[in-house]
Amino acid sequence: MAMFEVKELTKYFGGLAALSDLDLEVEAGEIRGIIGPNGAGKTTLFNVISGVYRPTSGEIIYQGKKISGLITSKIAGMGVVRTFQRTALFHKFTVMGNVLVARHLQAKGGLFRTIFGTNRQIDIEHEEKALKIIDFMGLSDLKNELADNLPHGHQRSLGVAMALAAGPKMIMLDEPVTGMDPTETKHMTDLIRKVRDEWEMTILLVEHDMKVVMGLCDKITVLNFGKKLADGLPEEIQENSDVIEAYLGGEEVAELLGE
Amino acid sequence: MKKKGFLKSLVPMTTMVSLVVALSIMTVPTTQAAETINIGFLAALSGPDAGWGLPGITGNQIFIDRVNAEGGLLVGGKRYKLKMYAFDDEATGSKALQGARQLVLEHDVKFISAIGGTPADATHPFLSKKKVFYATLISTDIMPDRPYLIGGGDVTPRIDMLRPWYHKFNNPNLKRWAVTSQDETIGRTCQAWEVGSAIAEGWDVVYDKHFSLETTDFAPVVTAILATKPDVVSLNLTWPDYVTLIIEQLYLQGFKGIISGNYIDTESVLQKVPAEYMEATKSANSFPLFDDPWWGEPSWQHEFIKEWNAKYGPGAPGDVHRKITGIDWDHMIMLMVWAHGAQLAGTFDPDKILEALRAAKSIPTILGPAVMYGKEMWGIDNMVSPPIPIAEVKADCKCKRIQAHIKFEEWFEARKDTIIKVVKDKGQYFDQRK
Amino acid sequence: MELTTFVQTIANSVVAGSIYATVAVGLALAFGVMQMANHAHGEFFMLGAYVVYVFYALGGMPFPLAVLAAIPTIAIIGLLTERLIFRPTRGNVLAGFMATAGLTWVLQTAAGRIWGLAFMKMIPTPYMGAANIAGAQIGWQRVLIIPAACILLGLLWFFLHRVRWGKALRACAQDPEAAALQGISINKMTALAMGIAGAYAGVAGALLAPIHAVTPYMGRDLLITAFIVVIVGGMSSIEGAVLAAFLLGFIHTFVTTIFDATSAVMVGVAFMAIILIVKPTGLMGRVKA
Amino acid sequence: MSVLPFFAREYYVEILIIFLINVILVTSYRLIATTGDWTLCHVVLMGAGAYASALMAKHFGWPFWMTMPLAGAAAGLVGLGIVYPLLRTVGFGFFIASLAIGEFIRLVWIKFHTPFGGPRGMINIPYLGELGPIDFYEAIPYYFMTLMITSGCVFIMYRIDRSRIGNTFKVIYEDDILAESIGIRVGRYRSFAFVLGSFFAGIAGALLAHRLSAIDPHQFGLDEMVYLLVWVVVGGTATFAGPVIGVAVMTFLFEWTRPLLAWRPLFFGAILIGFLIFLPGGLESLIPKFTFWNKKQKTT
Repeated sequence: MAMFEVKELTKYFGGLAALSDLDLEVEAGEIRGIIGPNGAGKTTLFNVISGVYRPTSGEIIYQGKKISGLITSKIAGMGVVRTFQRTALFHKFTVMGNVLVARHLQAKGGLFRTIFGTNRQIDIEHEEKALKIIDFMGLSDLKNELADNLPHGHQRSLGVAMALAAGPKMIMLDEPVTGMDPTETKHMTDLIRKVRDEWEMTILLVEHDMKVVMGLCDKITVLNFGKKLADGLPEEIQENSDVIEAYLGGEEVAELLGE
Repeated sequence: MKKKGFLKSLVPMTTMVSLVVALSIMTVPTTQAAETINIGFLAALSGPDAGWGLPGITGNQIFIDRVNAEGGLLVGGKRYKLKMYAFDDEATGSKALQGARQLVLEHDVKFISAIGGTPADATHPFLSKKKVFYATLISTDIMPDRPYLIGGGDVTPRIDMLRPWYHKFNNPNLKRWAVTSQDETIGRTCQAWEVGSAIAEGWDVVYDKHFSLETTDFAPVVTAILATKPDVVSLNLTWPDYVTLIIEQLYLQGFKGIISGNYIDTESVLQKVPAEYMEATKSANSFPLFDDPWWGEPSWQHEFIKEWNAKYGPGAPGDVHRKITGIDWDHMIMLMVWAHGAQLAGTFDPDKILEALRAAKSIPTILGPAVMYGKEMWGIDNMVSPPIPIAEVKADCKCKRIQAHIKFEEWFEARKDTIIKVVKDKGQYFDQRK
Repeated sequence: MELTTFVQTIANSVVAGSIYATVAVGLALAFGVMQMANHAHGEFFMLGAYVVYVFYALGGMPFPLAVLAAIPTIAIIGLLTERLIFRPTRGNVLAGFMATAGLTWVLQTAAGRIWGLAFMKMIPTPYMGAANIAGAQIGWQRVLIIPAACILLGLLWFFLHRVRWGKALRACAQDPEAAALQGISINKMTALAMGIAGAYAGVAGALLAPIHAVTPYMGRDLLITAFIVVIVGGMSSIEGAVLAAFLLGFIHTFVTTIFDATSAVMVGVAFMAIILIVKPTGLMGRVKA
Repeated sequence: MSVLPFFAREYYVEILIIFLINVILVTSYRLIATTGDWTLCHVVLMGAGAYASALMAKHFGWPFWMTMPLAGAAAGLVGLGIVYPLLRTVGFGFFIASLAIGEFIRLVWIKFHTPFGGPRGMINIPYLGELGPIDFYEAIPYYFMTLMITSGCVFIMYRIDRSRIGNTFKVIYEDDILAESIGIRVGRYRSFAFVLGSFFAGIAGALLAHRLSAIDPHQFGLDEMVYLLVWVVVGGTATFAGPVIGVAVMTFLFEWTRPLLAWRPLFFGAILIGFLIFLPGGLESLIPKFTFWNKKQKTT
């Protein structure tokens, strides 16, 4: 059975359904792209999975455990962490500070130790681990910079770095390359692939940039008006008539075909 | 480096503290002219309780000005000018203690006028240690372990005990006595004494509760009182503002019996209910008017009113934008007693003053000749006890007129056993309040 | 509880409810528009009473006129508060609240110094005598408050739902950004809201002046009640505030009659805590308090 | 700090004692505020500590070194008791709800004459006895004891502020959704900060109670709370030192303005308004301009 399953997930806001009877199965180590026209319910899906919203009905199962209905921090604790569409950072903290805080779940040491810093060893390890992630995201030379002062691209990477620091097994990236120039995008795409390969991470990816999606994802799920439209390998999706239908009228068709 | 961070954050702290102290040291102690005696006024001068503090200053000042006009207070053949220092305790214990310390340590005051309550509780250990007189209005703060705390300028709870007698005396056929007052330090004690006396005088006490200080609408309170069908509604020492509102409700909800209280501020009550009603209810209380012809002419009381209006009345230099109240002279009574004591003793030594006062057959106060009394009530003879005026509201003059002027001591001696028993049952006897 | 006592208590409750409602709607309205949390609202109420004292008791103006006079006077004070305190601190609700807490001290002290500080101000009752309802006696002065409150609340409802500016105000309360996009000037709206808030607090104080102890500190007792009403009603919801006001009016009055006012306030707070636990948005609120 | 009392006159030593107690109060207040929760019942929680210590000392005759930490614990427990409904609210709702609930606690003291003594409060709270030749009733010994306790509390709170926990508090203030998403139990940490702050407030309360030997509900009323706000606002809360600066400056101003008598509340009200409008950062916001530790507060 799959590592991560969504069963007949439905979420109503007031009268209208943002998600209806959505089913989803993700295998361990897979990069799953989730696309769809604006307002298709992609971000809502992330919010429901990460526990920001409670589902109206249906359930979410992760490694055989039901996580739907738990609070966000619990879900994160179980290893499902998400990033945000907005650039969500602790702006008053340095890059290092951000990642250190993000390692919250890994941080060891009892109350007394933490307060009086009696056990430097723990702190040192803590910082080394954080540094590793920072290096990995290629931010090492900025580690003492205030998050606020970073260029946009780096801020996005820091966002991912923080998600990684939380020590997840599955990570949900909400438009990681928005507002990036081609080189930054390239860099980020490689990073995401590396994350999967080197960290054995399962990845859910919501992204508008079809080049990225098609290039990166093993499988793609298409949403439209909260319903699943199609499900399959990138090339299948590109041929799928319903999908083209859904994107028709929108200039996104070209985008979809990756031109 | 974290250590250093901490030290750094200590820098401003320390600098600030040194600033505080430095400046406080710089402020030089007030230089004493040899023949000046300082007295303190320690009460709420701002905030909601200021109504009990601020007015007291005027009365004391009038007395001080008189004394100084005569060249000072004649003690042991030497004249001493009086000077008053005021400190705002905001009716909180901590600030009162701070104030007591400032007045004693900085101004070396020999006598402090105060209101009483928690400020008294917080200050007495310090003041007893320093042997400084602390005079509260109401006698309920007097305790054996507070030798220099004297009280009683305000005649509660003695008036509250005499009113049941007074009304019984005038209306022997009435039976049902209802009493209420605000739920606070003094209210509980004074009401206990009143209930005791009411029982001693043969009343059935049908309502004996306190309304809380949070009360803003008295309709429900009065509704509850009238549900007990009382002949007399006594307000004990309910504060004047509340008295007015309660009497209004009694009038509106159609109460026909007798209204009785410690302090009925006639003028403001008559804004709310017709004078005829007040006369019909024989509403009796203890705060006399000093322009009452009853005092006779010339009299210190009439003088006082004139002086007050000249100094603080409308258009006067120190206009306080209000009418004279009982508080304006309530504090002064205690100051007069202390000054007289010093003159009798021929010294400002507190123990000698107490001795002299207790020995004195009659101490002049603005309410008439007083004696030191109260051993059975408070465990120590530190209660100043002048004769107690009972005034009723009259429709013709729309004012209070004194009906009787009663010596408390004999009356109490005759009934004390019954009364004290009740007070003890209600856990309000001095040795029960620890 | 006998019937007359019961009727009496019901009547007292309605009066209390009317007062709470008149005071609280202003608070809720101001909070709804750009989150202006006015700690000095109780002092507006107090100043309203002093207007009556000055114009009616001292100036000899007829009581109804004095009450009307309170409306513009306190409205202006409301406007000033908005301009001098809420506008500079806009976007930081706590700053606004704390600054108005400072204003509370300023107004209380000023009132005390200007009009003297001893016992309550003497204000003759304009309409002595009492109405007899099923054996219960309610003073005309109190009876008067009920229709007055109805009219005031009715007017407010009409203004908010039928008048262009009122609708704008509601739009602004629901979603300031959207309102701003529609070309509604936020500054105008905040000013308007504070004006109304002041007017209503003022007129409530004015109506109450003859039956309330008029002192510089009469507002403070009301403040916590008013805020409890607003929270229970659902922060920025006017209708909720009115509903909560009458609920609390009944709770307070009945508990006061049966026990005492301390318990009444305690029960009120407990009521609020329960509402917060079971329905954090308040009775009719949309946003979490 | 340690030599001051020998130069200052006794009255000012007393002021310093109260000042030190207030330092604990503001510092613990800031500790809670770092999570973004500004409360209006902090002084009431101080009162809870004061009452607890007084009760234990009076009825069980326990010594101060026992009652003080227990008073802190008691205040912490009260905090724990009230934090649950409070957590249902955020920002302003929290602020007002805490006001109402604090009022509730005060009314409990007023309502229940046993054991709290009702409106009169508690009297004859035992003073600290002698320790060999030292009589703690005297100002200077009490001053040094308070100084020690205060530095102890302040040091602990400073370490917390600098520790990972302190940072967690701050990030919750900055972006609680993000904090939650990386696995921080926001609710728990908010409660933790609140209870911790209550604990230290309780200690301050114990120190006050045994200095006064008499406390009443009025002592912990809303006005006192607004004074606390004045200190915090005047000092600022961004840095650890801010509130301490505030309380120091205001303590001085408070003595300085005594001659104003009845006018003082107006004066302090004006100060509060002025700072919030013209210097929202408080006095501390002036300091970085000309000293070294502006870097410090960045690198958390």
